[in-house]
Amino acid sequence: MDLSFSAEDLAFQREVRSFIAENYPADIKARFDAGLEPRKEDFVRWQKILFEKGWVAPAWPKEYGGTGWTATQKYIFQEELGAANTPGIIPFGLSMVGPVIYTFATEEQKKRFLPGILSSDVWWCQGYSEPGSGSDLASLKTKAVRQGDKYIVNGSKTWTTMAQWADWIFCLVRTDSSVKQQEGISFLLFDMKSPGVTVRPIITMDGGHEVNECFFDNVEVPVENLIGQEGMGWTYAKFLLGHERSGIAAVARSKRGIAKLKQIANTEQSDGSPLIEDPDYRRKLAELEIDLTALEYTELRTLARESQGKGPGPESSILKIKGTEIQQAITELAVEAAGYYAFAYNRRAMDGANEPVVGPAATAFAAPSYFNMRKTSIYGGSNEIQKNIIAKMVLGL
Amino acid sequence: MDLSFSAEDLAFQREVRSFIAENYPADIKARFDAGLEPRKEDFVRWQKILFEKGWVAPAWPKEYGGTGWTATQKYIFQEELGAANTPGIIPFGLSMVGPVIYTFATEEQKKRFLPGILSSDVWWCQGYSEPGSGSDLASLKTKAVRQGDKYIVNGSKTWTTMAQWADWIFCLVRTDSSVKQQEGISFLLFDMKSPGVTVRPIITMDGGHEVNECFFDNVEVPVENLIGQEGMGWTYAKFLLGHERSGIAAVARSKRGIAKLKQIANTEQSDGSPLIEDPDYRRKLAELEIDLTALEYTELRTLARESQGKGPGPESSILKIKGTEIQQAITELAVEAAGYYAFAYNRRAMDGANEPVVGPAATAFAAPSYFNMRKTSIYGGSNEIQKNIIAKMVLGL
Amino acid sequence: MDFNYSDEQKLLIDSVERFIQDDYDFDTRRAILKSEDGFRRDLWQKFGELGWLAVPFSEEDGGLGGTAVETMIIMECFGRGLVVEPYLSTVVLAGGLLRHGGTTGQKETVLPELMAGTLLAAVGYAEPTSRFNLADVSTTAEKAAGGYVLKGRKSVVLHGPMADKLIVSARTSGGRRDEAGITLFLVDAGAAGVSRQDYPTVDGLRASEIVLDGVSVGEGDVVGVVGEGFALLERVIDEATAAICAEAVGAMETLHKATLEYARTRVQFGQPIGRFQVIQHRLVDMYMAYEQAKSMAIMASLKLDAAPEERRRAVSAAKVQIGKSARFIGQQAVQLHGGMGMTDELNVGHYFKRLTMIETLFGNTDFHLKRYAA
Amino acid sequence: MDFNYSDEQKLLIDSVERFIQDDYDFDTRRAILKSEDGFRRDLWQKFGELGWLAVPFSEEDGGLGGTAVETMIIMECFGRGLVVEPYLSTVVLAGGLLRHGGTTGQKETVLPELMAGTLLAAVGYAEPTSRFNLADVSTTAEKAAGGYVLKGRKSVVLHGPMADKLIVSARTSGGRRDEAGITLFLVDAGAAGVSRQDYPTVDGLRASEIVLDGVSVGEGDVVGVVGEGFALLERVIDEATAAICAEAVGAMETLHKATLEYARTRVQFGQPIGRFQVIQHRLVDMYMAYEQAKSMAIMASLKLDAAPEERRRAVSAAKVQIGKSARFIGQQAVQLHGGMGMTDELNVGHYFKRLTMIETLFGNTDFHLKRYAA
Repeated sequence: MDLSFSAEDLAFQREVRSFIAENYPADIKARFDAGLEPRKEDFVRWQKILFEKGWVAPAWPKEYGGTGWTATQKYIFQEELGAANTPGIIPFGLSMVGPVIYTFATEEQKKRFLPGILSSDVWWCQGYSEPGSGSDLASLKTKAVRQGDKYIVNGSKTWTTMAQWADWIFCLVRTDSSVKQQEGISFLLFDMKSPGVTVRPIITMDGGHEVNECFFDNVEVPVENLIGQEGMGWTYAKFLLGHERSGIAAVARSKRGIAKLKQIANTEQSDGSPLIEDPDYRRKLAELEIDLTALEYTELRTLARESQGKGPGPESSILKIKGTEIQQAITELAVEAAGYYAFAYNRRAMDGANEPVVGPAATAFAAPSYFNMRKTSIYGGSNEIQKNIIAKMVLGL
Repeated sequence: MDLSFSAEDLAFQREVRSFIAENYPADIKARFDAGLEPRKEDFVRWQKILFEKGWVAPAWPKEYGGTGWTATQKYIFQEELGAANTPGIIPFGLSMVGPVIYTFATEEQKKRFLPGILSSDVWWCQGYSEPGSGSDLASLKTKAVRQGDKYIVNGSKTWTTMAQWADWIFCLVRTDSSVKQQEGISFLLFDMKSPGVTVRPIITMDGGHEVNECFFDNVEVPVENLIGQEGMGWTYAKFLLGHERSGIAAVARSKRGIAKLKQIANTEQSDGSPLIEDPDYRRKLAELEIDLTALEYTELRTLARESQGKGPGPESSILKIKGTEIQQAITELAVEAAGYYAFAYNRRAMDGANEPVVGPAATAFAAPSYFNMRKTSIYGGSNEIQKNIIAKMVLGL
Repeated sequence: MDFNYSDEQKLLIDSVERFIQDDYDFDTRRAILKSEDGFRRDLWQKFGELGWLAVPFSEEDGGLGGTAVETMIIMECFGRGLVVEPYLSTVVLAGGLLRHGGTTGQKETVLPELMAGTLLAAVGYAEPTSRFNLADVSTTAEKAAGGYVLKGRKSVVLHGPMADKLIVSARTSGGRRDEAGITLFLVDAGAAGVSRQDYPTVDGLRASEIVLDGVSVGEGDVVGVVGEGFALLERVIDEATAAICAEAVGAMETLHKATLEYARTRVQFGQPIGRFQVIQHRLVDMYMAYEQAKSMAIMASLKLDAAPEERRRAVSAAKVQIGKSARFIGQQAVQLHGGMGMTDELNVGHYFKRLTMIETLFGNTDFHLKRYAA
Repeated sequence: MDFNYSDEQKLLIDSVERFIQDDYDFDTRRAILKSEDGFRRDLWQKFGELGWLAVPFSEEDGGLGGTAVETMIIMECFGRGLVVEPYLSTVVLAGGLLRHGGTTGQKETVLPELMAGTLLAAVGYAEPTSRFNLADVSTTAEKAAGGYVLKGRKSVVLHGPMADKLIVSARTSGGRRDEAGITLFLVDAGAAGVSRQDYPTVDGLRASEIVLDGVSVGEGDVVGVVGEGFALLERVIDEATAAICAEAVGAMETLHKATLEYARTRVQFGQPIGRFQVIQHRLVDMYMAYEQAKSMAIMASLKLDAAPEERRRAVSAAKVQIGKSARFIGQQAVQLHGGMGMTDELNVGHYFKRLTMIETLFGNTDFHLKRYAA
């Protein structure tokens, strides 16, 4: 047992750190540090920089464009990206459909789709949830009926993140209604510019536009866009859900969030002293930081098991639950620090309009961020569902 | 809407207060204020004092020995008893079997049993729980088989509080195994000195002896000891459970508990100042006191509904849940205040041996009290069961 | 002791509830939020006609002589409907200051119009770095011929954009956080030297940053006693705190009911989610949080006329309970509604946002815990 | 970075686990608790024979040269078995002070016997009103010919009744709560002027109130440097804190497993209670609390040799997490076991009681939160 990095790991850390320092565009950094709503071009530009360096897909096998790093190196890489507050890797292509494609697709499909994912030239979105399905994903109703060499897709998807920017969608569709729910689902890719695809924005309560409803009205999809076998979509989806969970602890980002909270609490005044000297606020910050440390070491232990080839198992649901609780708590404390200025709704400034904010810049978006982060305990399998998973898969209940 | 007591109520309050001041025996008060384990004789002596005054059964109808008080008067009476730290009224006779008897029993049974309950000459215990039944009371297995003019009782009961002091037991027994669980249960009274009754102490983890197992080996019970109809025991038991819940909020006692905590926190030192000046301890005390205030007013609102003839409904499960949470939290804070001296096990002193305690007297029993109070969220229908009740009966889920 | 409403109070409940149901549905409110003014003047007139704006004022002042219970009733109903009109600012805050501290002249000038619904008012009690301390006043009022000159900045003045009259705290003597030396002034919103930066709030209200750059006021514009404004302001803020506690109770009730209804009807894994025990117990916890909050809101309202020490403790205790309950119920209502709870188009998020801001308004949970324990 | 045990460490785990399983079942422990001595000298000898008492000492001192990880392993296993023998006091505390600060003479006199299992020791660091502040020392050490005279009182000295040697903190200079001026002394438990009041603790250990009424010690009995005992004591208490964090992790693991097993088998309302979703999620919450605690116990052990500032923060963070997890898991284990969980005859209550006392030992959650945030 040893907490220190090896000399090789330390060298790697230095390499990553200086690469980021030299290549992370200042204008994107400024937008992200200010907490503005991200733009598509920021994500794409940053991912292309990583792609040029060969670092955009550390989780992928080397043959498909991965880095061949050890688990520790991957961890260090994630930590450094988080600490530098770079745009998060948009998961839909690189973490979701990519792995499904290189694992289950034909050679031809791999050649067709993987390059665009790696280069970020094709933006993907995820067609899973439906208005009626919620956490009960397998109850989905969107239908794909085969007609000759095409599927005709009808139905709708919802909570489709960043669909407004997407070129392609990977979509769970029902190809057979006569069998058990899970067995009638297929995994289909199609172009969002196909006739019959409509995207309607869903504005969330913080005023942001991240998610959408997608309607499919007789969308024609060539059969060669089916991944794997018809009826096996649920298997691929489950495979993908396992992938989606890695990195969900978001330790590095939460560390940055806490560092920012400390900065704020050192500036904001309470009865003539910095808020950080208020014993209640100080205690809550300390508790949060300790929670995060515990999560960090729990993640490292998971990593250690993983590098021994055991996992990531259902234990990683802990990372989702605790990670999102901490992310939410950070935004709660930011609202508390903001005091009355939390009231001010600086939406236009947050969307990037060149407009001054009301109150201190550091807390200008505290309330919308708090509202927005409530989603984290809902999406990606709600925290209640994660507990069901642990109860069943880990505790055997 | 008005929070103030009427002039009549205030006069009543003064009357109760001065009665207690003049009649509460100093030696019992000393034992209770010191937090020693109560003795049977303390309870009996105090109940007899109230009986002489005609105040031992405020909840009973006047014709059977009740006081005829208004709901507010009953509330004031409870508050004053609690504030004075008198021995609690032992519920088994006065709050449990008494009401069942005057509601469901024959005139003869009433004449036979009620006087002894009122005068505290007969100590009752409750034969409900069984080793296998837990919260699922209706699954009880103790059998009563009718033979001529007797029932032959076989089985066992557990968690029988103060059975070691009891003269009589009221007991749920199965008289019919061929019908639905709830329909085969009868309500039987019998003498604890009957041949075949054995009482085995259960020592709880705090080292105390409050509860017992009772074994019945061919105990003969005259049929005239059956209350109401055979097979109707479940109905009487449910009636009784409603009665048992009143007063369970224990607001007055918790108020005293918090007052004692404040005293302790004013004496105990932390870094050269009284513990009460420690911002964390101070905050926790304040939160607890506020919780209790909220419970107090929730109870008063329940009382108001009750005096309009609505209730006490299943809403009173809140009183059980919040009341026990507060009682438990008080003992947690006492352990925290005790610091290292919480380690000392002063069991013999607590049992009344004339022995000095280790550390300050005010916290000498802090840890055992904390351990003991864990029972409150388990007994009387666990807090989980209470939530089931609210979900079903109040929320209609 | 009596927790029942009088017949008149029951009529008031009916009247406000009917208004919410008939005239203030979710779409109406959405339209108000998007409008230029951020409130509906015609509805406000209606409040005046129905007598709601006159409720807390004495009959002598031309009001209805209502107690804190009537204000509680109105605010609780407003909480159910998420009413954004400036009742809190105009009637409870500004009205409260005038009621308890206004001169005959001020009352005669302002109150009739206020009660008629033709005059709106707002109160500036906070400053950029004062947080929740009402005594932390940097705005100065310098004595000048026949009156005072005000200089300073008041922040997050709720309903500031629509106010005709402002009442602001300023320092006539003493150090920055001294309670002594604070004086309250009635200021015309259009007076020379008053400038406003208006903005929407995250919960659908409007607010202003108000700069007072040498605003001249007369001696007759002092509300209450010179240098002794703190006690008056604190009392009225306590009354307003009780009022928003009631508003929060109304919002929590609606939110809990909506979530309960959703749990009964939303089917997942082949059954309504309300059949899952974890959801059931969550709803029970929300119900208990609501009941405890309701008890405390009533308690606080009934203690507003107690001695200051008792009133302060009662109000702070209530605000702590309401703050905790509001956070729990708000968060869980969103959680149990899943993705739908996150959207702007469902009412759940709007209640959640309002409850979040009420948690902060007039001092958050930490502030009131300290004030209670002081 | 590496979270795996070495092969030697795995052997150690096997050996301690086998001992707990074969030689330290619940009834054995109950008998020990009721015995006059409160521990089993023959088992202690066995610890010596198995080398466990020599683990943390350097090979130079005749020990096995183990790291904090070996101590963690032993304490975690001891936690699973609720071992009451004085390992913490003798090896971790007294042994730690001698290891880091003892003179060659002290080491040569004490350590061989200590490692052989023939000498027991305890440390007096707390006083009646010192609470958790190690610098709050009123016991005085006055310079006398050839040494010092100790006067004062040490409270709740764990394993005091069975100790042959004591190490106590006393003040050679400075004010009551000054860190400077504290000196540690090695004292014979039977020395003239030492008197003990022995008593059992609520969690099955033994402790003493120790009065030092003019106890003469030599200059050679100073452990560490005169006046600089605080840093040494603090370091060793941090090591002991990490050790009891590991012990708590072992206890929590057993408790969680026992509760899980009970939930799987205990039938209520026609099914195992583990089928109820509320119970399932409770057990998940307990599992998460356990995993977080385990992570922190490892982290703390691995940071014991870091710079003091980093060590302090790591240990305090761990103690906070362990305190919270221990309370939650302990309380819920009792709750889910129902009445059975309340009894003395089931092991659940015993684990709960030990975890409660660990929550207090070396500073409770509030204390360590403040120390962490300092």
